[in-house]
Amino acid sequence: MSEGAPIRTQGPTSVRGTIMDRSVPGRRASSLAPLDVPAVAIPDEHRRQGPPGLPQVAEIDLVRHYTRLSQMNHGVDTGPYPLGSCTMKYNPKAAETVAAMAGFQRLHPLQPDSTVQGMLELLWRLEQALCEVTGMARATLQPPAGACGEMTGLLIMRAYHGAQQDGPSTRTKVLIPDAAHGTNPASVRLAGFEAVSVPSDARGLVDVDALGPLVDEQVAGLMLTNPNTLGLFEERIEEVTSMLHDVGALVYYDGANLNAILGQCRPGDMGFDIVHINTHKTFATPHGGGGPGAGPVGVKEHLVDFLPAPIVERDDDGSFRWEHDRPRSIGRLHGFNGNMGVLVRAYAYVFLHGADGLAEVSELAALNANYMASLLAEDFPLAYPDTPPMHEFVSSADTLKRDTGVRAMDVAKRVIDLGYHPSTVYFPLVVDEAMMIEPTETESKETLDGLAAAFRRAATEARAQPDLLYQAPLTTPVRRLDEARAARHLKLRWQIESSDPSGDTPG
Amino acid sequence: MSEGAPIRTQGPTSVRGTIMDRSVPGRRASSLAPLDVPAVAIPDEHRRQGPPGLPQVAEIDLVRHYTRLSQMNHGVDTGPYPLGSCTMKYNPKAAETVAAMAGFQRLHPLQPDSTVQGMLELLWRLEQALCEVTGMARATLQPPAGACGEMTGLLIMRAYHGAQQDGPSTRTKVLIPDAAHGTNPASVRLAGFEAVSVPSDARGLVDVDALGPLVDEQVAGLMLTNPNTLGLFEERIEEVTSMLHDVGALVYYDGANLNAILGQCRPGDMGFDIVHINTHKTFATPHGGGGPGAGPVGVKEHLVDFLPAPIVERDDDGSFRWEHDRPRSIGRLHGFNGNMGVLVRAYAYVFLHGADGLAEVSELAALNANYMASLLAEDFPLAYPDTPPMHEFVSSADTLKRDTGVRAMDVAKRVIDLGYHPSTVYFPLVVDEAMMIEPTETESKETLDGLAAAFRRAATEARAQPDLLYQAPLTTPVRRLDEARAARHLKLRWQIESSDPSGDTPG
Amino acid sequence: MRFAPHTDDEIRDMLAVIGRSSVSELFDQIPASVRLERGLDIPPGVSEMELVADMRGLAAADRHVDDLVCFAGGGAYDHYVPSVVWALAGRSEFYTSYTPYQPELSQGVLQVLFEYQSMICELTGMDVSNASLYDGASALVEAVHMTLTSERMRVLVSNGVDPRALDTLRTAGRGAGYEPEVFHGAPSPTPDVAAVVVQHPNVYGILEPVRGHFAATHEAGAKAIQMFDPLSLGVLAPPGELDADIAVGEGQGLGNHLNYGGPYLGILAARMADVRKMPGRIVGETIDVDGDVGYVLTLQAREQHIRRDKANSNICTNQTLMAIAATVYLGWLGPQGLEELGRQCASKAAFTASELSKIPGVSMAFPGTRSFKEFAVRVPRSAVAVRDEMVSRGFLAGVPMPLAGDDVLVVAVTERRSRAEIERYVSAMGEVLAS
Amino acid sequence: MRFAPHTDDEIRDMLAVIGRSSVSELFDQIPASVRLERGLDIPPGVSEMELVADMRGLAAADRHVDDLVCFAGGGAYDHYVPSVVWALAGRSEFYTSYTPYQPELSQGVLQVLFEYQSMICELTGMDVSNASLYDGASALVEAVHMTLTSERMRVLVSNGVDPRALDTLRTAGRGAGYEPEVFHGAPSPTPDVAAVVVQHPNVYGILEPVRGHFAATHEAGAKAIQMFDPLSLGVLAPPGELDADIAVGEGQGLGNHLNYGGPYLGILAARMADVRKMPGRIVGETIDVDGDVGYVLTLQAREQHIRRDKANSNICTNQTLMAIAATVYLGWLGPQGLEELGRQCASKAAFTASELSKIPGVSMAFPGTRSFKEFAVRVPRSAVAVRDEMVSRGFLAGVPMPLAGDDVLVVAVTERRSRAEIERYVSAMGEVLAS
Ligand SMILES: Cc1ncc(COP(=O)(O)O)c(C=O)c1O
Ligand SMILES: Cc1ncc(COP(=O)(O)O)c(C=O)c1O
Repeated sequence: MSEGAPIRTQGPTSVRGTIMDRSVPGRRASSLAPLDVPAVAIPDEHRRQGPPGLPQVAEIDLVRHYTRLSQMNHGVDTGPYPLGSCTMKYNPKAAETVAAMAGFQRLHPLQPDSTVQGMLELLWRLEQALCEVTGMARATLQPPAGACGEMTGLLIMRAYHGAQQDGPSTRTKVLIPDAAHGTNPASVRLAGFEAVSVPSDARGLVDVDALGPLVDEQVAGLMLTNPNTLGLFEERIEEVTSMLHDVGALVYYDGANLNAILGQCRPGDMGFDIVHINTHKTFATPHGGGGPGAGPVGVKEHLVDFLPAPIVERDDDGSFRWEHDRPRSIGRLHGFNGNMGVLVRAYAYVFLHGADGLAEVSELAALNANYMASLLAEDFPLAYPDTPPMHEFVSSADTLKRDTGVRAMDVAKRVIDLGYHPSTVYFPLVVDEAMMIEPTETESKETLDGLAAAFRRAATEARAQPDLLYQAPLTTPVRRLDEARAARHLKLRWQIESSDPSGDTPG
Repeated sequence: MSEGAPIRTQGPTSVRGTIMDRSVPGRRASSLAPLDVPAVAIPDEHRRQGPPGLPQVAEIDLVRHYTRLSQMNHGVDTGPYPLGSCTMKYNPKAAETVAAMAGFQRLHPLQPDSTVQGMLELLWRLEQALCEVTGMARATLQPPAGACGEMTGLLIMRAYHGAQQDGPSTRTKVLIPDAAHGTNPASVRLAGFEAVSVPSDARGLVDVDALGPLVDEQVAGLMLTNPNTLGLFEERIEEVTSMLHDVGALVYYDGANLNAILGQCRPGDMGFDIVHINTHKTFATPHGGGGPGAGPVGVKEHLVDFLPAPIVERDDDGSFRWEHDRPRSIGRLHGFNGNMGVLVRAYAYVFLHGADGLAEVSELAALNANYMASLLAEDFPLAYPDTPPMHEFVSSADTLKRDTGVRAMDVAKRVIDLGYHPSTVYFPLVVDEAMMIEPTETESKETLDGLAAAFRRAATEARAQPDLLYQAPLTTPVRRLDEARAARHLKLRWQIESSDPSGDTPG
Repeated sequence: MRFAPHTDDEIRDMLAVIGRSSVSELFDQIPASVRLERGLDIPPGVSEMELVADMRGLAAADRHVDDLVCFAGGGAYDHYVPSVVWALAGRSEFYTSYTPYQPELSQGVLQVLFEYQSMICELTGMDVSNASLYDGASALVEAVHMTLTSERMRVLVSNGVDPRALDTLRTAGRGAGYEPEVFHGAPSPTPDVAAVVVQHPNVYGILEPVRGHFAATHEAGAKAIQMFDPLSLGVLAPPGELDADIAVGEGQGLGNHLNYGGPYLGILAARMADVRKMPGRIVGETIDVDGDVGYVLTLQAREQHIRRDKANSNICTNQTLMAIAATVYLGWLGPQGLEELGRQCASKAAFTASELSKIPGVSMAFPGTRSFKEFAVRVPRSAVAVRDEMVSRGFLAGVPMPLAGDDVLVVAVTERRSRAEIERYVSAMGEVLAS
Repeated sequence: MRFAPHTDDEIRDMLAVIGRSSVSELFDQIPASVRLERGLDIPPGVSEMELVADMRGLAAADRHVDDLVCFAGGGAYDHYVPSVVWALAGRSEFYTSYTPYQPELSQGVLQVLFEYQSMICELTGMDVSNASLYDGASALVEAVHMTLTSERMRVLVSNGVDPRALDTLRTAGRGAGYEPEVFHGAPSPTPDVAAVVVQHPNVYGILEPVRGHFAATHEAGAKAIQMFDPLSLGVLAPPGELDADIAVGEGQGLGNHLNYGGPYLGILAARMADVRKMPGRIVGETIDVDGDVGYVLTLQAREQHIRRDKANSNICTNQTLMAIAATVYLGWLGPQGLEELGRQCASKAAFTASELSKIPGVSMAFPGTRSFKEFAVRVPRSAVAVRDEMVSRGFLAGVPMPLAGDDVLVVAVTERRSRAEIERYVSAMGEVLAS
């Protein structure tokens, strides 16, 4: 397997200083066409006094600075990225090609529908496919990410219950498993509900007996991801969903793990009423270092009226249009109609794979996760060994910590020196020294072998030379960073005085 | 300035092994549309027996392997590239944008002229501009690089002289300065002439007195670059060109240094009859790690008939077409009509800069070269101090070598460890321990300061700690390579047995 | 088409290691009752070549802004995107990376975001910026949520605020428990008002008397929120100078393509005092164990993954890649470029307005007001009909603004519009309105 | 638009350092008599935005192969270029680099070229490949030059060789002192013949009896040169098996765009015995001082920069970037893909031929011959006229081949052509020929 120092690239050394530190008064990259109309003056009371302190650099300065910075960043294109819950799989280059077509990339959001029939048909086809994958009736493509999808779903819950008892809903609670992702409780609160936590049982699944007493007429709904945040399939899901339906509550499917069940089973068939999809997870749209994403939300027939406006409709003549007139809709959640550039890539992914391809995605994702889990079992036992993992799994460095004092974070940093991006650590919060690993289906056997060997070697070293782990990483552009200091002495922007002399580094 | 180890990038370590070493039987990246017509069999006597040993890899394997390799390569985008004679200046990104337009990139070379009017107009305009810059009457855009341009020019000489004395030319010699680039003598020989070397004088210029006796009726022509290969302007150029014209010979301008005089003076006005242009030098078309280039050749009126066929002509109705019927033409030098994708970028460069911009290019190229020469004068004196350099200059590490034993190559390798790509070394051959530096106009003052500091530091270290130079480079993916061994034990291709186990390196 | 590298042999070997006899066994945990017994009703997979042909067909059915000359604005603008922006933001190490949870492996993205925050502060005259939000509308929502307290739950919104941003705020209000109140003219905030929202330049392109509005706002102890256009700040006084407490804007124009409405860039900048109320990721500078400068995500205690149901925002994935593009773009533009671009937009818009008003029946919708790059005209017909007819003449004529009347068309003019295009546009409008 | 970073202050400071008072002084060396006293007669510089608008206009005046369905071949083919090829070959560290003179800083390009050479050897069944030449035609010239000796200066070229390649060879011959002689049918080399050149599949798409030709060639002690189509080698016996001494080909189809004829890729592969006669760059594997594997340019003693007027080629700049693209493409294709692609081309060409011959008046130009992806038909009119008329129906119908008669059209069919396109093409041809 691969070891030692990450590759060394060429030319001037590690970027020191920011682009502002490279600024030279009077230097400039931009040039505009000469003004060919009479110049007008800005009224005094509105005119800006001093120019902003933007960097003054040439195009070549920009190119070298940001090319270098890019080389200082890990991406799926440079190596495996086994962050549990994040689903960092290969982003097909074909999706970039189609997204760059002027007919998609260069459309103004307020063009007449007649001038964007191709785009609207694409959105229509994509919506159909997403509904088929999730077992929903209709979907909105408007939410720009999963968290916004959650908000959309919860407001639909609210509107639905309001409509049931026409008047503001008296249902004040939304149930979420203790292991749930942070966006779930945050969304619940922002949607005006109280988040009630549902305990997990010893097997890492929703404790159905404990759930019972929590389910009553005050409950608006339950949010769940299945496989759950621990990567385990909730086998009693039908029981759970019907418990909630029995009291008139709705069940929300957090789609962050939808990639695990593509073509195997569907949230709709499990009794879920609302589903969000993270296209940057399930359908490999590039996450861009933090975003963009897209969080389409699908609902069952009884909730379709509440979906955000507008929604794409197809007329009998086969033409497409945005339908804005949706009296029962919860309204809009985006300034325009969603992250179209991301949806175009999701379309590419869905139709490149097709029905069989999508089913194979979930199969090989599960195979890779279980294979990886077996390779690591000895050194990093599963947190919930009694339930077989699906597409990802949570191991724990707890025993290692007890034996050696070395923590999951130390292991992660050492894995970096061994040439790999580590797993998610300390999430989910319910597991001590959690190491959450999601290989995804696009990693090969030999990649997983190399990755596992790195983790195992770190475990061995933890016993023999723990210092190797405490000192790690040694091979990166910077070593372990002082996060406490960052929060104590807030430095959130560049300012002249901060200008670091070595920032004048050329090229 | 910047020092120490080049930046470390992320993820699995330095690529070990080739793409073939990553091959896994049965793995595959490509997929084609299903065959939708009856399959036909290949006749037995023509059928291939065994499949070729191409790598069997997935798309993600390709992406990681070649992304990593790219990071192991220096380019103008990662730092200054001061190779004398190579003119590695910034390649405008705008040129990449326009070259990717389907209307240029996706044209078949044998389309009817009526379907490529835009492309032909572009070529026409570019030819006009190149003729204006060089002072020539017409130009061919067919030669794919400078060396081919030289061949084109020499065959035009041959055809011209043949036409003069209608019959094969009795002129057998072509004169070239001793410092000339290797392609000059090689082209002369391949064009069927004998290369006769012209000595330089103490100031690094053509020794006009020595030239005299060499010029006679057997001389077909003289090849010269001005500024010459030493970066010095041949001030007696008019004398030189008329000496040759007096005996009926022609004068060829090697355009590799045309960037030095853009808008200042023109080969045509100096008396040159034929000019080639290296678009990848003068007009910053990307050199792609060795190519492609383009080597348009311009000629004076009396040689236009001999230009290669076809050539773009404009009809009275303003439409453009390829003229193939050129009875006196030397013929064709390219399978189609030239490196169009490169010419499109050259067009972008020329018209982005415009007349003033091009003149500024030569001014600032000269400023940068002279500034750099001043900074280095003490440690690396100019080989020809009596003549002021233009856009590039030749220094010598000869004194340093005599004092310390350290050679130009050792300095170059140490400069690498100090974070920079070094200059050309050991060219031109006429200068001992030559270090030929061409900063180009797109490098900033602070970049040149950093670069000069690296060279000067290396000189200082040569005296104090020569081992630092002998051991260098230490910071690169590989260290000094055994070139003798490469030539002795030829290994020019991968073969199974060579498969390096660590080649299974993932990611 | 598949992207998984697995061969049959490898699958067999891997199954052996985990002690399973088939891949389907891995799904035994799924009750038969919910298993999908049929294949998905989606066409079979295709090769890249087929996909590209299919999508080229769809794209060809659209008319983009290199084809229709664009005078449409309304929050999304046809500014020129220089090649250098996506040559760099499009580097795969950037776009194939995730949120920088391991800072040592993510200094590239982290430093660019630090530079982004710095440039946004310089641009807006505010103290702090986060690392991006979804878009301008969601930035408005997040800004309002920063200001809500149990005593102050009312939100006053100028009628000059973009209607879609207002709708987005209304939607959020249904969850968070407030109903935005629209005011005309000047705001009259009371002690129960949390925030006053003013868009400047406003949705009709008009320059608002922001200082006055914000003075009143502060007297009432409420927070002043300004929605701004980043490309106006080379020539217009920035929110910081206008005394805004929170500045939010749509950053699409900063090097991002129109993308039919997204992905865009939500900008949010505030005062240092409110930094702990800010939503989303924030990057901070720090040092490593060797004392070298580096960058990390900081103040994470604000965020959902730590604070969970106490967090005052649920944002996780943001628009980092668009922020990277904006950073390169602002570096390309520089202070002189920003000012020149602002002057050009203002001048070209003014020229277009005066030419348009020469057309019989066309008048300025808000005479006597000053504007930046956008303005509203009244046309002697339905604005929607006029816009639709202009398409056949090759123009996106503008954005109808029914709120102000069916005859109101809002016209935007960026630096991309040449005088020749403007003149062709005006004469086409003349013909359409004459007919 | 300028790309130089210099500010006026910097220029002043730099002039001070070199002791000059103005930049123009730097040109004092140029005699006044040759100084250009006026500005160049070229328009003033423009911004990127203006340039792109200008060139978009030019590009719009062209009809490209995503618009006209392409059945044209003749040495350049409309094969599909997968996205991954230029996503990688287009990485700026590759395309902005120069010839790898400093190997430690250029291992990326050097290793890719080593992989390229390896794949070309595998593909062709030859021992060694160089690192690229200009294009197929120049590769032919260089191959011929490898074979010339004082005793053997005659070059026999099959009449099935591409006419433009032959013209290129003729041009080179005028310099190097030979006149290529075209033979029909089988070659009859004599002891003064240096090389026999056969193209297979030939310019009419016909599969040639290469083995026989080369046997005769070797009997006469001459060298056998085959021009091949790299994308035929998944299904056709490679030059190595056919006993070629030198194999040359046009590599455009290997992941390179049509580019209106260039930049393309000249492939040249040979036997180990001739390696020192090979032109151009060759990359070799070696080790560094630590014993680690690395790559360098090797056997440079062959090349112009060392051998000068003794070199048997003058090539310096080559087509490295196209070789990088070809390497990624061949890795994408793989052995199975190469074979599948070959079968598809052969099958689609055969289908097209049989459908075309159903059109009254259309016949195969060379009945009884076998072909690969290209074939020649006789049409009942001028082939040029037919081709031109087909444009208005949306097709590049093929390449007229006047050498074989004004009524001969050579039709190429790649894997990109769907049955539907072929059927539309055939019926359009039917209409054109009926009218
Ligand atoms: C389980 C789960 N739910 C919700 C989210 C939030 O989705 P997004 O980041 O797209 O807002 C995530 C993202 O990591 C997640 O893992
Ligand atoms: C002076 C000179 N002449 C000719 C050439 C050959 O040009 P090309 O590499 O484009 O064939 C070069 C290239 O380095 C050169 O420097």
